[in-house]
Amino acid sequence: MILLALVAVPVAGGLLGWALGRRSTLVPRWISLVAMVLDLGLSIVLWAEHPAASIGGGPWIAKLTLPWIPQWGIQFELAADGLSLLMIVLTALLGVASVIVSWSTVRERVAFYNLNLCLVIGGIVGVFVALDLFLFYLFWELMLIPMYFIIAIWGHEKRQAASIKFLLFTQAGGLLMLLAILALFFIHGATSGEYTFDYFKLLGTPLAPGVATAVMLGFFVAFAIKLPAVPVHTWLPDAHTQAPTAGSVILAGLLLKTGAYGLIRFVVPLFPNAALQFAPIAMILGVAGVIYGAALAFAQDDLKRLVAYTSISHLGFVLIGVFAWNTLALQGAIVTMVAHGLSTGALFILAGSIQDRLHTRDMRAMGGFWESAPRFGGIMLFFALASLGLPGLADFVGEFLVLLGTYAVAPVIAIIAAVGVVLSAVYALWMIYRTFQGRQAPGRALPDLKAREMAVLAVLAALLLWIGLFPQRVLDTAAPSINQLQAGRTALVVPHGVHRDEL
Amino acid sequence: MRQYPIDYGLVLSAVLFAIGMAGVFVRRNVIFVLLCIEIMLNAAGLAFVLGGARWGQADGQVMFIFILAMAAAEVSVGLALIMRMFHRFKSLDTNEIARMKG
Amino acid sequence: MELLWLVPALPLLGFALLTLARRLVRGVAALIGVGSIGLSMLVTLWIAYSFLVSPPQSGAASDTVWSWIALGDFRVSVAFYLDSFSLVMILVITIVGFFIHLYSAGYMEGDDGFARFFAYMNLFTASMLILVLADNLLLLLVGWEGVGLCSYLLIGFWYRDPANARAAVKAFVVTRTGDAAMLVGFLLLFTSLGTLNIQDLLSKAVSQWPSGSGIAIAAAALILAGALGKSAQLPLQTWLPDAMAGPTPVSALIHAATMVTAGVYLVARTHAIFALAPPVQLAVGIIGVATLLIAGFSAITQRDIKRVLAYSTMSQIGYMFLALGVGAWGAALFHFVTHAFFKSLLFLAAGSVILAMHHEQDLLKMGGLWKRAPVAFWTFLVGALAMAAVPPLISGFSSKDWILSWVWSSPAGGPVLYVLALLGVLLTATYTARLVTLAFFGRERDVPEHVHPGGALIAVPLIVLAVPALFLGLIQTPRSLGGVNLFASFVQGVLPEPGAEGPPSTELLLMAVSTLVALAGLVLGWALGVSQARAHLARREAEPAGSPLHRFLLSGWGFDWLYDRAIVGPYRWLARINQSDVADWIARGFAALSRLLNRLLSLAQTGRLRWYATALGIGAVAIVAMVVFL
Amino acid sequence: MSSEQILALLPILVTSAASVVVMLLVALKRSHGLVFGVTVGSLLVALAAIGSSVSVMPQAVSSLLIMDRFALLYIGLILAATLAVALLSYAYLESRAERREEYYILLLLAAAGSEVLAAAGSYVSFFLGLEILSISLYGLVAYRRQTPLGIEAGVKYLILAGASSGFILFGMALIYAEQGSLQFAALAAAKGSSFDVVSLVGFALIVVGVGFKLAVVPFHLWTPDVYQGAPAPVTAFVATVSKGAMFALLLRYFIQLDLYQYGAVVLVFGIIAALSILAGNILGLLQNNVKRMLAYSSIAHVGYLLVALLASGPLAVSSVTFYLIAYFITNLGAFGVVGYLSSGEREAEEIDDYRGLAWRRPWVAGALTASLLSLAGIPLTAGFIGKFFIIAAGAGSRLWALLIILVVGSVVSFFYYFRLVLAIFREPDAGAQVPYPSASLAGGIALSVLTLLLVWLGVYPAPLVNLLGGMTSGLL
Repeated sequence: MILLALVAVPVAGGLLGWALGRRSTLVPRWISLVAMVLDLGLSIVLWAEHPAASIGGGPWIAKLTLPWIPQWGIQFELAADGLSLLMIVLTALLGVASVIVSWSTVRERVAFYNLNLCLVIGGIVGVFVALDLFLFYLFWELMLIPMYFIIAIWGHEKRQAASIKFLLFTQAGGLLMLLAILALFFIHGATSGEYTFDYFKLLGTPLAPGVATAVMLGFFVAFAIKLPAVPVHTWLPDAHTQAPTAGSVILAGLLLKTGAYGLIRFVVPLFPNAALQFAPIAMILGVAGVIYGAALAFAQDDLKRLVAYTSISHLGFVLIGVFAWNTLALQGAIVTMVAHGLSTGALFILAGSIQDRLHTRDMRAMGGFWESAPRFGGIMLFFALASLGLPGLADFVGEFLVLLGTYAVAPVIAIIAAVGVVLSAVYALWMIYRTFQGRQAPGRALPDLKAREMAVLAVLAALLLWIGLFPQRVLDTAAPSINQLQAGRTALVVPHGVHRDEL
Repeated sequence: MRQYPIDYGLVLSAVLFAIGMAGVFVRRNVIFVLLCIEIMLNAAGLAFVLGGARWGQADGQVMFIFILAMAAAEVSVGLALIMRMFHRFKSLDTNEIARMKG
Repeated sequence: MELLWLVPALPLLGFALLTLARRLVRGVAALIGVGSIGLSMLVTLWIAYSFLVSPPQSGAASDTVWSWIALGDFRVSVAFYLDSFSLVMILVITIVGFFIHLYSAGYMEGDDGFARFFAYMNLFTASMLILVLADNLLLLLVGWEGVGLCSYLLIGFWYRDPANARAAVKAFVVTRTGDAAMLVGFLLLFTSLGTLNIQDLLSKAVSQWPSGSGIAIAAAALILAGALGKSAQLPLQTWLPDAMAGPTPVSALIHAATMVTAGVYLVARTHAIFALAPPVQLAVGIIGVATLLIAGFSAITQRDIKRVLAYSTMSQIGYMFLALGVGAWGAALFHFVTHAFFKSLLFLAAGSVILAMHHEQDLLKMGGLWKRAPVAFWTFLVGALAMAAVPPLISGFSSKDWILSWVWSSPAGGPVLYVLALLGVLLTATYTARLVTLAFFGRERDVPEHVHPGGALIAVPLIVLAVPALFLGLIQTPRSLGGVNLFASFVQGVLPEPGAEGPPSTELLLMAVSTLVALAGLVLGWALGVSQARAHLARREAEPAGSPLHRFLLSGWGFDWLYDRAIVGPYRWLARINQSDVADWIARGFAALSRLLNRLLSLAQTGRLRWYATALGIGAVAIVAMVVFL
Repeated sequence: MSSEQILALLPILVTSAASVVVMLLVALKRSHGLVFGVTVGSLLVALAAIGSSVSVMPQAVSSLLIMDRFALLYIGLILAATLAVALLSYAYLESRAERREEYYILLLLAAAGSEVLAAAGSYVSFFLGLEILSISLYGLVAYRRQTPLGIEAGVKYLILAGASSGFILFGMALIYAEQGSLQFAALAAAKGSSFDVVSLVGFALIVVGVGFKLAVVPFHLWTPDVYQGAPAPVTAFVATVSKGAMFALLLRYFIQLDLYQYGAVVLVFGIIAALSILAGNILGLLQNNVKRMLAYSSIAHVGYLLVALLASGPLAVSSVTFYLIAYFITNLGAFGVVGYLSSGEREAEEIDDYRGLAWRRPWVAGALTASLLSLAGIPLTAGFIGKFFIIAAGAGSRLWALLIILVVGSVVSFFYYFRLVLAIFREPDAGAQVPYPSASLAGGIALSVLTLLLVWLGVYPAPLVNLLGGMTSGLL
């Protein structure tokens, strides 16, 4: 039931705040904050209670199944393993952060805003726990709509084009995934006689190679768009740039993770053979993302756009890690997901703060902020360093593990991805150079961070440092799921060396 | 009396139908268009009668009577509408009523 | 050895305090900043004492603080490893570091980023200590990137000038280029040897890889790339002269004494792998000697006092690489030690000069400072003589001579390298003498009225550091000069000698030759200095156009120009033309296509009844045709 | 005619009788309220009568009408939709100067014609139902006879629908002349291996007529004009009941004749479906007139329905039916809001009329947004389950090409649905705000019920799915 509560608490909080929030703007804020904190508390309780427990020998730590549409083999099935758990904790945490950073920056339609914020968090948690493919698809779509509203209503100057672009891209992927889900449903039904959307039953559905590849691609495209992988990433810079601060935080910190999560949870386990054959292409896409994202990040004049492109670069590592498909790389991918959520989320908070203060995101109009805002600069520098993968911070652990795991499988990919390490230094430091260094333009002093902002950022920074120095807790949490995946990999008939030779 | 193959009759009705259809395509005066539709309907009626004759059933004729009734209803509604149209647009040209497009 | 973790932890604590506390009084900040290093130095001395008194059984001790990452076979801990090699390193780092910190308390007085400065310096010291103490490559990387970060932060310390900030970014990015290759090297090492623990790695490499095997060559080359970046060796040397944008103590600590020698440390630490890869080892030597010469030539032409020293640092590290290249690991380390002292001394004295000159760094505008800033002059002179390797007791002489003798006698060395190295000696002496001449002798050119070379906080560290710069050579002397072998025997266990030494007579001959060359260089440098000073006085402000060769040398052999054209420029050009992301054309294409189709289809919606009817008829015909004919 | 047959026909009879009663009532006393009440009452009675009809089905009434579960379900749907239209019409008509009472006569007649279509088992009843429906619609479409657009729409619909009736009739006549029977069933029995050319031509012409009524490409050109010119509630009726009845007929026709085995027929319908999906959605893309936009969207939706139809098998019938139900609810809601916000002589049809609706009329905006999300097929709405059902049916029959086109079309459609959503949630224009009429109870109830149904079916469709599952057994 705790899983249901995890989904329901933000949703209920949002609705309650909306219903009560007609008059006062403070009521919805407080209610959503309480809901998010409660959700965070619940998720931490779940984490603390089940450090590495499992149900029936598998990696699952909690499960809930309710009947829903029995005629179609659809259940309301929620389950969580370590991977989901990590993502949920991250979601709840960034949920709290989003509410706080919106506290004074969103002043219009506050009740409706907080409703959308809570709904999107609820939807994302749903994605991370839904283990019925129909339900998963439902949550998948559901989290988009409030996000769309957040961008379209409270976004910046080009919010309408950006929001619709976001929607069209993700929906295109989503519908393809729906086709793939249904194909799998019918194939499973035809072979086993049982028509069901139950993930656990669909696992191990025998598929002809060509069919498996086609169906897998349906899933892959959806997740690749969300991830986003090059070349279907172009919705992201627009959406991230135009979204309000909390929207960017959620987009970068969480929504992208659903794509990565989908790859790990669905693409690889459901279609192991096809995924293995597809791995070289996926890794090439990943490494292309690493390089291309970093190069474009450097090219941007718009601060938020820059940060947006860094996401593409980081998530490229995740894509590589997932398809390198060994313990190290997968763990690295997961750590990168968490770390990216924290570091990029924080960078968006910072970029948003700059915009709130100066009403511009154009770095050509910035410079020398350190003088008036040294704390701001220090924090910004910290997260920029996290983003460029400074050892000792979480991003480094993730990226290093990915590279380490990948090198064993596809050295060329790892080597090219290592170039990304240089390029990330270029964009991150260039960003600091253009904003905080140099001489301050007259009349363009940046007021320093306030206590509330500092508090949020300090928590994020502390977590990055914690994961960077003591990643074992995170690794252990994800380990059972990873081990199972890894077991699936070793069970495959295709010899290990095949795609190594191809590269 | 000489028996003609049914096909001749069907061809005749088809020609009638085509004439009606062509009229609908080319005429601009809405009354003529309505007339052409009547021709189309009657072509269908003729085909029904032919069919009835071929199979020795009353069904064809029954259908023809239905068609007549329906045509009458249509024409009455149609004429009423055309009156409104003339009242409003001072014209019976169908090209005049093309405000909605795109 | 249980206290080992305190050595890096104390400066780290200092950093944390300085960062987290807000609005510190200057004195408190200085106390924390200098005190943390001081404590760390004391702990180090205590450790050194106990290490010498009761050496550990295996000659090394390690201290695991916590398990960092454990994933199946991949196990990495935050663990420190102490042997004679790392002990030497931390001794130098903490001692030199402490005095530079002390000096900074005086030098940075009045700067509005006082606490920030000490925070960065503490973080640097902590990172550097982690680097040299790390028992595995991943932790080494933490220190490695940490020092790079601090270098970046401190070069860009005076962030208001965009040039400083750009220099900082350049330094970080150029070194990171090497780091990326090194990272790949680590990947390679782990993938083939299954561990990142340095000692395990070395023993496994030795037992599993045949000498000269491709994998050993690849691993050594990749590690070397990282070392080259950090130590500003060819071809990744371009960042170092620009790095002089940082405050002078920074140049002393980071860009002279410690960080830039991290590459030397790394290569020496993993020397077993290099020994397995003779071509790479040869490359190390060649790169070393090439850097030595290129930087030496450039140093002769520089006008900025700190840039001269920067090129000289590159050049001296070139010596260390040369030593590494011929397998004289101990000699390289010894040169590192002496260089740390005399070069930091030179920088700090130069800092005092710069203070005296009111932050003017142009040599041609100085002159005659020997009596205006006597402490700076005398200490500088000590450092200069050490660097120029003037015998007999000056530290630089011992270490350089040791290197030269190995270059001659090591199996990996030879006459060619020796002659080139000798040319380096000449260059070193020349630019050193020119520097001293221009700065301290002759007529005062543009020296300000009131000169403040700094108070006690400046003078004390200078004097203290001058002592080892003078006498450190005593712990390791050529056989003909007493044959003291303290240093070599201390590190022998970790850093073996390349082979048998040559006969003492050869050694004596070589020593004589190099001494003569050095003296010749001094004279040459003197002459150069005097003539340039005269020319400057004659011309006054008119900028000397200089010959193309001069300009070429002044610009550091045009490497910046080349990289700008070949890498930076194209990258920026690509970034500029692709700012709006070509991949977006896909989406825009679909949008345009949809709009086009929309327009085309809307053409049919004419509103004309006749057309609608006609379309109905056409559709009917089409359907009939399809049904009938298909 | 046995009593059981009468019982089976009761819904149709009640509806037809109601139209006569209303006509007489109007002759006696003009009272909008009274006529409205009688209409709503009789529609409720007719709905209730379905309950009694269920007990005697399946029942063939004189080979013209087949009252089976399928027919009754569709009749129920038609009646419920007509009821919703009636409720939505009240306030709409109340604010207008025209004679209001005749509207309900026409509405009831149109409903009766639709019911006949849904139960039709032969060409005769097909023809009768079609014409009762069409001729009533001529009047309804042109009901805003004071306005040029109303007249224009009426004339266009009259001429084109008349012509399309001509096509259907001629097609029927050809088939009859060849086959000698007007029964669908007889035809199915006689068809043998293949049709002759004349029958094929006849069949094709019927397809043309049906296609016109369903407004599929290439017979879709009239749709936006008529939707725009007609009063909003009538537009809702045309978009839902008229199409639904025709689709019921098509479904029965398809299954009884088992047209799936004719590759050419399947191909033709496939092409029509693909073109409708693409053209409908692309035409809607930049449309600023909401009614026209919804017209284009309805073209696409019929395309989706055809995909399900082509899927064959039991899943096809239930998926088509489910989708139609969802489509009915959704479109009634959407057009209902349009009508609800139309005041006096002005239809709220420009996209700017909806700007800031969410902040001015939040509940109405909620209803419209829910409808639009449902049209777009977003989860937790009936439209999502419907689309899911259709894609499932298509996937079950491996119609991958059509499904890909469906996906492409859907993605395009998001653009214009969300364009309207965006307008709803934009800041209201401070200067010139379009005045909205005051709220009406009947319309409010209708909209609330529709929205609730929309969400309920989206969240918990299991009962309806069960019901539909039982229905298909009656047809196959």
